[in-house]
Amino acid sequence: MNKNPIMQIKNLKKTYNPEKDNEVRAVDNISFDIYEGETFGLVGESGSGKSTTGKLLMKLEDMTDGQVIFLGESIQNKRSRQDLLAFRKNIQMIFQDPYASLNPKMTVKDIIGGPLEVHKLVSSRKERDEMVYNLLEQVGLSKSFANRYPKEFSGGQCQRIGIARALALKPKFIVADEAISALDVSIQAQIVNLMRQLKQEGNLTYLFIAHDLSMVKYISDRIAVMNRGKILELATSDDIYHVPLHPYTESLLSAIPEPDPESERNRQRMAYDESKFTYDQDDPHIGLFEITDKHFVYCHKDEVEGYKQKAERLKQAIIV
Amino acid sequence: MEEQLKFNPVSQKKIIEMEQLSQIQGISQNDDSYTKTIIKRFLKDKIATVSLIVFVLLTLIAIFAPVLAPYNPNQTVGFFEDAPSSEFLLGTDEVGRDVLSRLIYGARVSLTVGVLSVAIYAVIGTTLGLLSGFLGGFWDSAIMRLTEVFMAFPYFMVILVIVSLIGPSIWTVTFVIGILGWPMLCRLVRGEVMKVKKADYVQAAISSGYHTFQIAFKHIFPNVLTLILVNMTFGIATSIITEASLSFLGVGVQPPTASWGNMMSNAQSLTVLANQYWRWLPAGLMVLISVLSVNFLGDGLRRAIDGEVK
Amino acid sequence: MERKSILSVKDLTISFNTFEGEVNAVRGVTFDLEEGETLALVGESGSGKSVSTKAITQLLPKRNTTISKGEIWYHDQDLLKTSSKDMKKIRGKDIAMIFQDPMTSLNPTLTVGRQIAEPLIEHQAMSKQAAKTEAISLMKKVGIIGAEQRFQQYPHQFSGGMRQRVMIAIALACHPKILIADEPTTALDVTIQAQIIDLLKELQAEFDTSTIFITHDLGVVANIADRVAVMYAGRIVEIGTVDEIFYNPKHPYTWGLLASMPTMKMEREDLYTIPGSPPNLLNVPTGDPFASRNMYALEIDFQEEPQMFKVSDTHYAATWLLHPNAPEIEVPDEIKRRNERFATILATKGE
Amino acid sequence: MGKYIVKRILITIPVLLMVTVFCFIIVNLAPGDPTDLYISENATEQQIAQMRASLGLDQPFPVQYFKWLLNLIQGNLGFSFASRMPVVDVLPSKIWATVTLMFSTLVVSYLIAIPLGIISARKQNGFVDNMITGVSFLGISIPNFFFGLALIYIFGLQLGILPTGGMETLGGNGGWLDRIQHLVLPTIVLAAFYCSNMIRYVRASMIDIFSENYMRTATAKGLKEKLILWGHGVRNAWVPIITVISTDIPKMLGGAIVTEQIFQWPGIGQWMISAINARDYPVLMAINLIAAVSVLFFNLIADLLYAAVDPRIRY
Amino acid sequence: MVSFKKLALLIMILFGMVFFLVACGGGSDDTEATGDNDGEGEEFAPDGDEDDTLYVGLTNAPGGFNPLNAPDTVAQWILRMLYPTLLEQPESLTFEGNLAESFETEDNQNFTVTLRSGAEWSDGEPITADDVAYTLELIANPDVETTWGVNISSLEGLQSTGKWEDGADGVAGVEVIDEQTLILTTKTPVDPNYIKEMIGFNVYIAPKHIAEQYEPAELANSEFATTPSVSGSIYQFVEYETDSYVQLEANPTYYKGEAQLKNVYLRVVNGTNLVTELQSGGVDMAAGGGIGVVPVTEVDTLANDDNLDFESYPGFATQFMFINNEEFDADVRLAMMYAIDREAIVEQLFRGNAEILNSTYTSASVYFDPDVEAIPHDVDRARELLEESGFDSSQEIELTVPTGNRAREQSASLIQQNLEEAGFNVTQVTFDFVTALANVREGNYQIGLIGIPLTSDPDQTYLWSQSGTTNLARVNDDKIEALLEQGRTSTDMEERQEIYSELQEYWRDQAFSVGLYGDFQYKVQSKNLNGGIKEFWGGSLHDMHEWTKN
Repeated sequence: MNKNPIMQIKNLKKTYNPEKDNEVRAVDNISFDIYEGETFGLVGESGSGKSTTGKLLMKLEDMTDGQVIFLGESIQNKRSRQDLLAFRKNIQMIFQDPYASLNPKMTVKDIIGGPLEVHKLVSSRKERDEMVYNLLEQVGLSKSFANRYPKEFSGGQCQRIGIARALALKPKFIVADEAISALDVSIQAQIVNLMRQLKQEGNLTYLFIAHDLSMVKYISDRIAVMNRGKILELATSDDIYHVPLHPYTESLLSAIPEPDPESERNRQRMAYDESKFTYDQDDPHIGLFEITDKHFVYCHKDEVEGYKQKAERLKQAIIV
Repeated sequence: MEEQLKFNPVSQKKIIEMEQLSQIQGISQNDDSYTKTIIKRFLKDKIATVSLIVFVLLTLIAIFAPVLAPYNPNQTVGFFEDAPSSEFLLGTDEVGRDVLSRLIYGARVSLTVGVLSVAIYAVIGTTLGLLSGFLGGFWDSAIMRLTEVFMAFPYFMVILVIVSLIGPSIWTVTFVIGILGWPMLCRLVRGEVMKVKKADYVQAAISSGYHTFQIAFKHIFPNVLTLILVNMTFGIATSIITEASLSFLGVGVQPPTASWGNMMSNAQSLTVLANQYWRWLPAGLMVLISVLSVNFLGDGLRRAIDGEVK
Repeated sequence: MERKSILSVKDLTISFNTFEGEVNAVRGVTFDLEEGETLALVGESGSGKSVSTKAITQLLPKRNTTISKGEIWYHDQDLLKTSSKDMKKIRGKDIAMIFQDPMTSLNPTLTVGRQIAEPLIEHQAMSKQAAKTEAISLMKKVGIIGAEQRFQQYPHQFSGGMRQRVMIAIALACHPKILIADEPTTALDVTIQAQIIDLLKELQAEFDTSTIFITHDLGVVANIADRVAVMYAGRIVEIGTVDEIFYNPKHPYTWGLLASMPTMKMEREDLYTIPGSPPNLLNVPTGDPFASRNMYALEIDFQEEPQMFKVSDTHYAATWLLHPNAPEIEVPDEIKRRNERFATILATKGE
Repeated sequence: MGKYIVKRILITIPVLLMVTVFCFIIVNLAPGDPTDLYISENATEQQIAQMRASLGLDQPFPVQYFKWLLNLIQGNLGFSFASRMPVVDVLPSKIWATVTLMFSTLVVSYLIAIPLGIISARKQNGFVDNMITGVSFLGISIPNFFFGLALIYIFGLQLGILPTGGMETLGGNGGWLDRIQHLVLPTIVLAAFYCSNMIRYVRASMIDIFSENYMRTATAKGLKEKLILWGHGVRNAWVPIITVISTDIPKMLGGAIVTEQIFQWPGIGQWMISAINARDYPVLMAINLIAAVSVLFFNLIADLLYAAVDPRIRY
Repeated sequence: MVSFKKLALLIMILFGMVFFLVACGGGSDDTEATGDNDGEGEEFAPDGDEDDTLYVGLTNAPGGFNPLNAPDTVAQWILRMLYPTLLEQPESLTFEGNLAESFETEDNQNFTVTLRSGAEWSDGEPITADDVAYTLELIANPDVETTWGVNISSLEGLQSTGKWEDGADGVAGVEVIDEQTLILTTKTPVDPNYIKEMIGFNVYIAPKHIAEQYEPAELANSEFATTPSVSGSIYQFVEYETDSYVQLEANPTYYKGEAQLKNVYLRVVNGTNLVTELQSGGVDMAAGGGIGVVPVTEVDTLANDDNLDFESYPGFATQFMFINNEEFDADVRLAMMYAIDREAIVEQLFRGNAEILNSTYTSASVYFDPDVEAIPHDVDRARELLEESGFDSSQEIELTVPTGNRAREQSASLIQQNLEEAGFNVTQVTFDFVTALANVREGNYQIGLIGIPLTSDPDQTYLWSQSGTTNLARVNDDKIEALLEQGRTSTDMEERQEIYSELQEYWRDQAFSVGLYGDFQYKVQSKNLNGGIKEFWGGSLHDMHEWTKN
C-alpha cells in the first residue's frame, strides 16, 4: 500500500461558544494522517465529533485551532475563490440523508452537472449532459433519470445520485459522512459495494465516518475511534476488532448486535466507565501512544506498559 | 407439463432487465415535474380554482378596461347621482360619471397597487432575507435591526406622512406600501433560509464550489420561493385593503382617478349609504371579491405545496 | 409446547389515499402473538410493519386510511370493530406502545413525571400522590438515577437513552398484556441500544408482557426475539422461530437480508446484495413483488403471488421455491454457513 | 434571566434611537410649514416668525432633534403645536382609550378564536372547518371602514339601539353599561379581523401539533380526548399564539386608525390622524415613540412568555 | 374537566377585567364634574336634567384657549363663550354694546369706551378698564405671541404689525381714564366700523390679574392658554379632552345673567359622524360657520329629518380657483372664468346650497354689489378668448387640489373637464392641505383651489395686494393696489361701498382668479333648542345665555 499521506491533520480543534457557559469542545486536539488510496474509518457515537471533523476537513466549518494539510498545502490559507475552487475539486463529500442532500427543486441533471459547470470542466450543455449520463451509468442508474427530481427516487437511488455528484469532479478524496446509515440493510450493501468498486476504478481515498462498527470494519483499512472530541484508539481495522485495547473500543464492540441468535444469547457486554479514562487536560504525559506497530491508544504515559501487555495477551488468544 | 414450465428458473439477464424495468416503472408513475404536481393538486381544490378564475377575470377586466368600459370613467356623462338604468347600468356618481366604467377602471388601480406593491416588497424582503439568513453574522444582525426599526414604525402613520410628502397618487401608494411591507417577509425568508441553509444539499453545493451568491439564489431561493409566493398572495389582499383604507382616509388614490377604495369612501356619507347603494356597494363587493379570491388563492397554493390532503 | 395466542391478526389489508393515488401499504397480513413471547417484525422501510401494528390500537389517521379487510382479535374482541371509546380503555392499559423517536415522542411542555403518572391516573384511578409514588418507582425500575429529582424535569433535560427509558416506563406503567415496540432503539447509539434492549428483556420477563418488536436491524432481532416475521412490500414473506429464520431461512429475501450484513468474521469479499429497490406500493406489480429482485426467480414469480408454504409447525415462507415442483437451487454461501452453524449448535445442545 | 432582559433592553436602545431619527426626518421632510395651519390669512411676517420661534421650528433639524431627545430623557415630550398642551398631559387619556378598545377587542377575539381554531383543526376539512375557515376569510377580507359604516347604519341609525360614536355619553354619569354600549360596535369591527387572523394561526398550529409524535404517544396511553387536546395539544400551541398576540397588541396601540376614526373613538389612532393633518410634530413623535416602544416591549414580553410556556426555552 | 373549569375561570377573570377597565374610565377627572349620583349605576342616560346641557357638534378641534392667540375659528368661537368682548355684532356690521356700554367717537380718531358697571370675572374680581388696557398692551408687546396684532395696528404708537415701536413699552393710543372708561386713539382717522369690528368685536378681554402671573413670552404655551381658570363671559372652562370634546359650565357671575343651559359639551366629530349624531340626538346643534360643517351630500337627509331645524344662509366662506398671475395674462384668466360651469357646481354639487361668486365678495357682505353680474358659463367665448390671447393651449396646466374637502375635490373634476372643453390641457395634482397651501403660497403652482374665509370688513389687501401676506394669485396690478388703498383709508361707509363696487367690477373683468362659489352656512339643530345659529354666524352667540332646551 502506498504510504504517502494525502491529508495530515495536526492538533485539530473546534470549540463552539468558546469561553462561555455552554462551551463545547466538539473536536479536541486530534492528529492523524490519511494515506493516499486507503479507506480511513472514523467511528464514534453521536456527539463524538466525528461529523464535525469531516466538516472541518471539507472546510464547511472553520477550525478553531490546528492545521490540516491536504495534498501538501495547508487548507486554512485557501481564501481566494481560485484557491477554494482548486481545493474543492479534489475533495468531495457524500452525505448521510440521501433526500436532504439533494436539492428538491433541481433535476438530477442539474444536481450532478452543476459542479462541472462551476469548475468549468465542460464547455457546452451537450458535453455536460453526456458526462452526467456517464456518471449515472457509473453509479448504476439509468440515464432516463436525468430529467427527474430527487423526490421521485428511493433512498438508495438518491444516494447513488449523491455519489455521482461527488464523483463528477473526479476528486482524489471523498469524505463519506454516515453515507449508509440512513439506508435499509439491503441497500447499504449495494452502496458499500459501489463505493468499493469506484475506489478501485478511480484511485480514491475515503474518509468513512460512521457509527456502525460492523460496516466500518468491513470497508476500512484503518479505523480511529472517537469519543468526546478525542481519538481514543487508532489502528488497522483488524487490530481494532481483534486487539481492541481501549476499554471504550471494547465496550463499543461488545454492544454491536450480531445477526446470530446463538452468539447473542452468549454474549457479554462490557461497560465503559468514562470517569476512569478522563485525564487532566494540561498533563503533558497524556496523548496517543503507539502501543504496538501502528496501533495507538489515548492514555497516560504510565499506562502504556499495561496496554502493551494487554495487546500481547489478546494476540496470543487469536493465535490459539 | 405446462404447470411444470412455470417453475423454470429465470435467467439472471432477464431478472436484471425486469429489475430495471420495474425501477423505471416505479418512478414513471408520476411523470410530472414538481410545478406540474402542484398545479394538479391546486386544480383539485374547488374553491382555489374558482378563486383563480375570478382573479384571472379581474386581471382581464383591468387590462381590457378601455374596451370594456362603456364610458370615459372621468367624464361627466349623465345626471348627477342617477340610479342604475339601462343607460348607466350601475348609475352615476356625484358628478355624473358612470359608476360601471369607474368600477372597471378601478380594477386597474386596485390590482396595480396590490400586485405592484407586493412585487416591490417581495424583491426587497426576499433579497434582504436571503442575504441575512445566508450570510449570518454582522449582516444578519444589521438587517435584523433594520427590520426591527421598520416594524417599530407605526405603518399607517409613515404611509400617511410619506404620501402627503410625495403627493398622493396610485404610484405613491404603491411605492410606500412596497417600501414598508418588506420586514415581515424578510424575516420569514430569513427563517426559512436558516433552516434550508443547514440542509445537506446546501453543504453539498458549498463543497461543490458554488459561489455564495449562486448558492443563495440558485440553491436556496427556489426552496423558499413557494413560501414567498404564498406570502405574496396574502400580501396582495392586504395591499388592496390598505389602498382602500388610505383612499377612505383621503390620502389614497386621488380623484378623478377611480379606485375601489375612493369609490367606497362615498359610503362615508349616510345619505349615500342609505339611499344610493350603487355608489358604494359594487365597489365594496369588488374589494371583497378580489381580496377573498386572492386569499383563497394563496391558501389553495399553500395547501397544494404542503400536499395537505383535501 | 402449545402456547395460547393473545393477539391474532388475520388478513389485515390497509391502504392510504394520497395525492398520487392509493398506496397499498399492508396486503393481507396474518400472524398470532403468543402469550409471553416476543415476536419481531422485520422489514425494510415501507414494508408495512409499522402500519400493521398501528392498526392494532387504531392509531392510523382516520382521514386517509382504508382498512378494507381483516380482523384483529384480542381475547374475544375484534379491535378493528371496537368503538374509539372502548379503544381508549385498551390503549395504555392492555396494549401499550413505545415509538422510535424518543426525542419527539414525549411532550416537551410536560414534566416527565406527569407523563408517566398520566396513564396510572387514567386507567388505575390512582390519586395524584399515589401515581407519583408509583411513577418514581417505575423510573427507578427503568434505571433512571435520581428519580425523585428527575420526576420534576422536562424531556429536554434527558438524553436520548434516558428518554427512551421514560417511554418504556410510560408503556409499562399499567402492566400491559401486550407491548408494541416500534423501532425503539433505531435512533440510539449502539451502547445505549444494548442497554435498552437488555432493559426491555428484563422488564418483559418481570411483567410477563407479550411483545411485538418492530425493527429493521437483524442483529437486534437475533438478540430479543422468540419468533420472527419478515415483511416485504406489505406482506409477511417468512415467519418462524428465531433459530429457524436465522439458521434455516427459506425465502430468498431473508437470504438476501442475512447475507448483506457484514459480520465480524467476514473477510473482504464483496457483500452479497439484493439488487434494486423495493417496489412502489402505489401499483404493486403482478406476481411476487420481490420477483424482479430475486436472483432465484422462477417464471411463476412474475405471474402469481406465492402463498405461504409450511416448512415446519412454526415455520412458514411465501416463496415458490418451496413448491414441490420447484427446482433445486444452490443457496448463497452465507446461508450454507448458517445451516452448518445450526447443525453444530444443535449438536452441542444435544450433548 | 435578568441579564437577558438587560441585554435585550440595551439592544433596543439603538433601534429606538434609529426609529426616532427616521421618524423625525420623515416628519420634517414633509413639505409645508406647520405654522401655515396656525395662522390666519391676514397674519403678518412678524407673527409667523414669532410662532415659528415659539414652536421651536426656527432652529435647524439636528438641533431640534437633540432638544427633543434631551427633553425626552427628562420625561418631557414637548407640547402640541395644535393645542399648546404638554403632550405628556394628553397622552394618558389617549392611551387609555386605545387600551380599553384594544383590550376588549383582543379578549373577545381570542375567546372566540382559540376554541374555534382548535375545533377547526380537529375537524380539518370537514363541514364545520370549512364554515369556520370561510367565515374567517371573510373576516380578514372585509375592509373595516366598510364594515364599521354598515354597523353604524344598522345598529346606530336604523335600529337605534347602540351609540354611533365616542367613548361614553358626555355629561352622563360614566356608568359601565354606557361605556360597554359604546364599545360594542368598534369592538365588533376590530374583532372581525383579529379574531379571523387568530383562528387561522391557531388552526394551522393545531394541525401541526396533531401530527406530532407526542400526540400519538398521548393517544397510545389511552388518555381521554379532552386531556389529550388540552393537556397535551393546546399547551404546545401557546408559543405561536403568544407570537400573534405580541404582534397584535402593538399593531393596535400604533392605532386602530380607521376604526377609531369611524367611531370617533378618542384614542391614539384618531389623535394621530388629527396630528398628521395638523402637522403636529411633537404629537407625532410621541405617538411614534409609543408605538415603537410597544412593539419592542411586547417582543420582549413575548420572548419572556415563551420561556414560561415552553420549558425548553431558558435565558 | 379540570381544564374546563380553569378556562371558565379565566374567561370570567378576563371579562371582569374588561368591565373594570371600562368602568374605571380614563382616570378620575371625568367623573368629578358630574359625580352627584354616581351610585345609581343602572342609569346610563345622561344624568341630572338633560335639558340643562347643550351638545354642540364641531368638525374641527380648537387650538387651545388663549384669548390673545387664537388663529383658528373654533378657538375664537369658544373663546367668545369664555372671555368678554367690548361689543356684540348681532348682524353684519351692526354693533351693540357688550362689556362696553358705549363705544363712541366724534373725529373717527379718538374712541371713548365706557364699560358696563358691576361686571365681574368668575372669581369675583371686577372687570375694569385696566383689564382692557392690559389686554391691548399684551397684544402690542413684542414678546407676546398673538393673532390680534393687525387688529390693533391702527392705534397710535404701533407698527403695522401691531407691535409697539422699538424702545417703547406701552401703547400710546390707549389711555385709561377711570375704572370704567378708556380712550383709544388711532394714528389716522378710520371708519368707526373698522375699529369696532377689529377691536370691539374681535379682541377678547383677558383678566389682568391672571395674565400678570405669567411671563409675557411664555403666555402662549402656558396653562393660561390651555386650561383657563377664570372666565368673564357666559361659560367657564371645565375640561378639554384633546380632539374629543370641550366641557363648559355656566358662569354664575356673567354680567348679562347666568346662562339657562348650565352645561355645554362641544364635541369634536367628523362630518359623517356629525350627521349621525344630529340624527340620533347625540348633539343638539352643529356649530356651523366652517367649524361644524355638515357635508353637502347630507343636506337632503338632514333637511328631511322631522326632529331637526334646517336652514341655510349665505356666509363668508368662499372657494377660489387661484390663478398664478405670473403665468397667465388677463385674457387667459378670463377664458378660464368663462369656461368653468359654476352654475353646475352650485346647482348640482351643492343642490343650490351655495352661490356663485360674481367677484370676490359673498352676498352676506354689506359691500357686496349685486349689480356686478357674474360672468356666465360660455365655452365658445372661452375658446375665443383663448385663441385671441395666443396662449399655447397644448401646454399642460396643473390644477392643484388640496385634500380634505370632498365638495372641493369633486368640483375639481368638473373644473378640469370644463377647462378641457374650452381647449385647456389640465391635469389634477392632489396634495394634503398644508402642502397644497405651501406650494400655492410660494407661487409653486399654476392654478389651484383654495378656500378663503372672508371677513365682514371689506378690506382684502392681504389677498390681492403685492404686499399682502396671502397674495396667492401673485397679483401685481397698480389699479387694484390703488383701489385697495382707497378702501382701506376711507372712513365713510358709503364712500367705501362705492370704492369696493368699482373694485369688484374691475376684479371680475381682470379675473385675477376665479371666485368659484360661496358655500352657504347651515343652521342644523334640534327642534328642541331655542336659540342657536343666526344668519350672521359670527354674532350667533350674543344671546347664548338665553338659549334653552325644551
